[in-house]
Amino acid sequence: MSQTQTVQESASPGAWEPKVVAFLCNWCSYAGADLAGVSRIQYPPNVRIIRVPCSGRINPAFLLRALQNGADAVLVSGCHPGDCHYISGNLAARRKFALLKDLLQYAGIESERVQFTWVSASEGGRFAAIVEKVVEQVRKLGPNRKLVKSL
Amino acid sequence: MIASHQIETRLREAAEGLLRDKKVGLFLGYEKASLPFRTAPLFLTEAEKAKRLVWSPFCTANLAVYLPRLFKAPADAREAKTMPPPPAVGVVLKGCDARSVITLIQERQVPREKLVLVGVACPGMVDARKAERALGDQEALGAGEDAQGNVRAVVEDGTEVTLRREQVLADVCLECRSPTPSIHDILLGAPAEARETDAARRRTADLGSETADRRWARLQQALSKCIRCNACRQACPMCYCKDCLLDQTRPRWVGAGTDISDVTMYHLVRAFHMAGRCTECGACARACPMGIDARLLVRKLNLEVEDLFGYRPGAALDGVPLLSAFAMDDPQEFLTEP
Amino acid sequence: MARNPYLPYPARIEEATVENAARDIKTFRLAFTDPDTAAAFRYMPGQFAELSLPGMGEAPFGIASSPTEAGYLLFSVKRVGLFTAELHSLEAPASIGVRGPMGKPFPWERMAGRNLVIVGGGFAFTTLRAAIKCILDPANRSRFGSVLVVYGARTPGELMYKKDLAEWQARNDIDVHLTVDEPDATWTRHKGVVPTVLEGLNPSPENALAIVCGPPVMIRFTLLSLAKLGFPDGAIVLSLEMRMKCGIGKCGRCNIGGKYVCKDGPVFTREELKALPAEY
Amino acid sequence: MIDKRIPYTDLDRLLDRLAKRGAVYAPIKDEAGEVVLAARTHDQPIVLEYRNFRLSPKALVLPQNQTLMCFKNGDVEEPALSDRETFLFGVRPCDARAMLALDKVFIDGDQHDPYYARLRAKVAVIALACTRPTSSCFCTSVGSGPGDAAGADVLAVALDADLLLGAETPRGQELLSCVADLLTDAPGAAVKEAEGQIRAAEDQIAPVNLQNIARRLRDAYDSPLWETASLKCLGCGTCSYLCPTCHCFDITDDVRGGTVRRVRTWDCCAYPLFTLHASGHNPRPTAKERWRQRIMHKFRYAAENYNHLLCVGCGRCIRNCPVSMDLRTVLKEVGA
Repeated sequence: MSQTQTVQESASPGAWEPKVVAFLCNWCSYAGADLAGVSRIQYPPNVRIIRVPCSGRINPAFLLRALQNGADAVLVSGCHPGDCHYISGNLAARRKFALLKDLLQYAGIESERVQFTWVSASEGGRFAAIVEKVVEQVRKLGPNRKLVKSL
Repeated sequence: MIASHQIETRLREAAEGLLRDKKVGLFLGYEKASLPFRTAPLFLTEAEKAKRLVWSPFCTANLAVYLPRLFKAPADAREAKTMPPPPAVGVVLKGCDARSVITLIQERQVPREKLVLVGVACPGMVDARKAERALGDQEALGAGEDAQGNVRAVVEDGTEVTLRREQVLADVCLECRSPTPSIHDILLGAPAEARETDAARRRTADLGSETADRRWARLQQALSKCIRCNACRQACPMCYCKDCLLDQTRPRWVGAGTDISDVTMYHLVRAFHMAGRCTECGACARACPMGIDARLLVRKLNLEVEDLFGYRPGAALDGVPLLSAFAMDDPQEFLTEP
Repeated sequence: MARNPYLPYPARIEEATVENAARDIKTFRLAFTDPDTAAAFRYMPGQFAELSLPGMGEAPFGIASSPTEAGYLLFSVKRVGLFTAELHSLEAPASIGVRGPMGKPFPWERMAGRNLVIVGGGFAFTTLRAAIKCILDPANRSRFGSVLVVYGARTPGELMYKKDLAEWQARNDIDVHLTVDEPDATWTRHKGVVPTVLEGLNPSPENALAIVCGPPVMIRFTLLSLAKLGFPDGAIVLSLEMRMKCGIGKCGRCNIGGKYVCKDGPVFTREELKALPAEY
Repeated sequence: MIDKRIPYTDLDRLLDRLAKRGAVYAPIKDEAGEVVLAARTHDQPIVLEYRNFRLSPKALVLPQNQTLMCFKNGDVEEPALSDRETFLFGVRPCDARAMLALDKVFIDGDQHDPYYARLRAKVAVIALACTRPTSSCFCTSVGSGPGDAAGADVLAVALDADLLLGAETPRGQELLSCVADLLTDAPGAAVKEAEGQIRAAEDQIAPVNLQNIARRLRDAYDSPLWETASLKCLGCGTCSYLCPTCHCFDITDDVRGGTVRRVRTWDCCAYPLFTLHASGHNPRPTAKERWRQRIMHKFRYAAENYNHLLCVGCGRCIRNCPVSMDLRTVLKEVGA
């Protein structure tokens, strides 16, 4: 109904579970996540996946918007350097992400809440391990209260 | 230091010549404003009116902000046919303004061959608010400069007050590393010695070992005054996007009002779009009617840009815009590993 | 206390029909959920309302139904922007808000007893449909003189309200002329732009009033034609469109000079418009 | 009419008395040392030496974000508003007059605006006459002045020893009567001194010729002046947002989960999007039309529609314009 889906609030504060919005590139990381599923590799169900054509497609506003709408963390994953389906989308993205992470950290958003990584289509295990790590870190940090817009 | 009035005379001669000889159809400079410590941008088209041009320590505006709109591409085929070709434009540039022009040329927003750049070796400009604050309770009725470059103001009761130069120079000038335009067709004034400013630049962006929560609280405090008037964006020569993400409604990325969350989004998005592009002219901070340090986030980003990638926006015409390029060995220590 | 004018009346979409071949114009039939509202919502053709979709905002549309069609409101909406795209995705019985009626209607007192020349183009025919429906109502028809309608579109598929058009063409108390720029094989009516057809029909300006709604280009040339035919500026009625928010003359964006299209318009005579700056 | 006096030592008691009835806004220093009109707290002393506030008090009657309604699960809820009175102490006469101008738009017209009306009805203004106008002030040219009581319920003048007060409306009379025990009759000499002070302030203000301004603007609609004057306009909203009478607004929906908040926010005629149609057509496509609209709206359309200018001469737009645009220049040139 609206242009942005909101990550639903947990039923009660006691039952808080981290919500991680993951932006995965179509060609490597999404396939990697898929592989994790197909291979029945267990990983925390706290991640909501959004498939994007390429990590180079990601506008930092996507990540900020996710945080504003109640995500506790965002994870971006693309192809490993050299493997980009569009040759260099992930390399262009890497510069952006390096600066974005610094900027948000400087602003006061914990660096664990904005994470970047590379996962290839064959790395189901790596994807699961990364998600596990991110969720664990965010669980330690607690719910995100920064930038969240409440009506 | 060459006195401002000498530069002013030469500036007028230069503008008059350029307009008279039809080398330019429009000359952008500064004229006297109605309030002290300020000048107003002047769009000059007649050589005879070149005397309106002024040069003083109050020529703060970055005139590069007007260039993208003067060379705006036609909106459609019909406009392309009917729109007269833009005239060549002469423009007065300080060091910071020149960096902006370089970036605009790199980003193909303005054609170098249509510009006649009149650079002025900039001794630093006065922050009008600092000057007003320094006068305390008194309001200035007029202001000028003495031989040492200090600011002299006549206040309401008729007395003359001298404000020491360092006391009223803009922060951005105290941090400036290239006050003399690195790109110019005509250069006025004697190149000033570049200050040792790295410490100043780093100090202003340093939050030490503050916790994330403290940093966030500090940012929220600073931004809580924001009224979302868009002055910081509109004054920025790099903010030329035809459709700004901050204005988009489909989807609407940033809510319309002054909810602190939306205000913070606004400033984060704006700052990030300046990454590798901000030429540190300070126009955003100067424009803010609420006195917010609008450079707060961008200043830090610029340090990162330089530390991580060794890139200085607007330093050289042959540079490739930072985020339009990449290297296989770009730093990636920030990545999450399992 | 007066009702809060910013609060929309709750309504439901009863039916959504595609109007044109390009499928980007739909007519929505709305009914108020509260019968009291239905009784209180009194309007005349020419007026408009703000439709409201929570989360999407509001947008103004001319009311395409006539008050003689009791029990529902019609709005014909072209899909162009954010709001209209969302509206087009809705089907019965989706709920929707209606704020209005707003603005001034066509000048019904002045229209009484006169011959009417109704000129429309493209999808701006909405409030003209409302006007014609109202005029043709058995209770009203005798109050007006002859009724001449010229309605044009780019192609036959772009003409709206085909059922109504067919019905009107079958009557003898209204003279309906349809024209298209690009006819197809089956087209038997006029070919060409509206102003040319209008001039060919040569309606007399004597005791007549012209009502014109359409795209800017059509308006421009139709006004020239009407002037040629001898219609004085005071006898030409136009309806304008503007970006609006409040609809009640406060938010400051729909003004033309000192007049607000939302409350002083959207219906103006050409004479009134000539006194205003051409900022529309 | 100014006829009462209160020693400064009793001013806090007067404000305390008002605080029992409602919220008191008064001039205090913020953390940066700037005098602002803010909710009064006991630990911050009232300041009476200031020119004017950076922000006009319009946000108190026309908030920058005003929730119009919320949609939740198919229901519509209107926001609850408190009925507590709001006392604005120390507002300058120009800003008090601005409230009258806003009343013309939001209350007096054919459609009154319930959100504005509700907030406005609670507001009582205790204006403080200006003694030290700034060089950007031109209130005397728009029918106001340093001692203008229009829009004020009570007008106050600060003398060296005392504050003089006078009720200007029935509401002001009621206010003063509820603090009558703190007031004494102002001696004639003090009233004379106050009048002299106001006259002296008036003399400091440079006039702008606004004779027949509505007609002059009508005649100058197609003047090349608009193009040249607007060339340097950056298209920001500083002038509008700081203006005490600018009131144009936007209405947008904020969405979060199943909740929608329809909110009215300040908007500005200098923005290209202000009048942009969904079709892409824009009736005011360039800075020229938009800058002209701003001036016309304030000095011509408002005069025609409300018989009241939408400018009080506070000079905020002049002082704060990033490119030093000065509307006085245009007003002087137009039709001259």
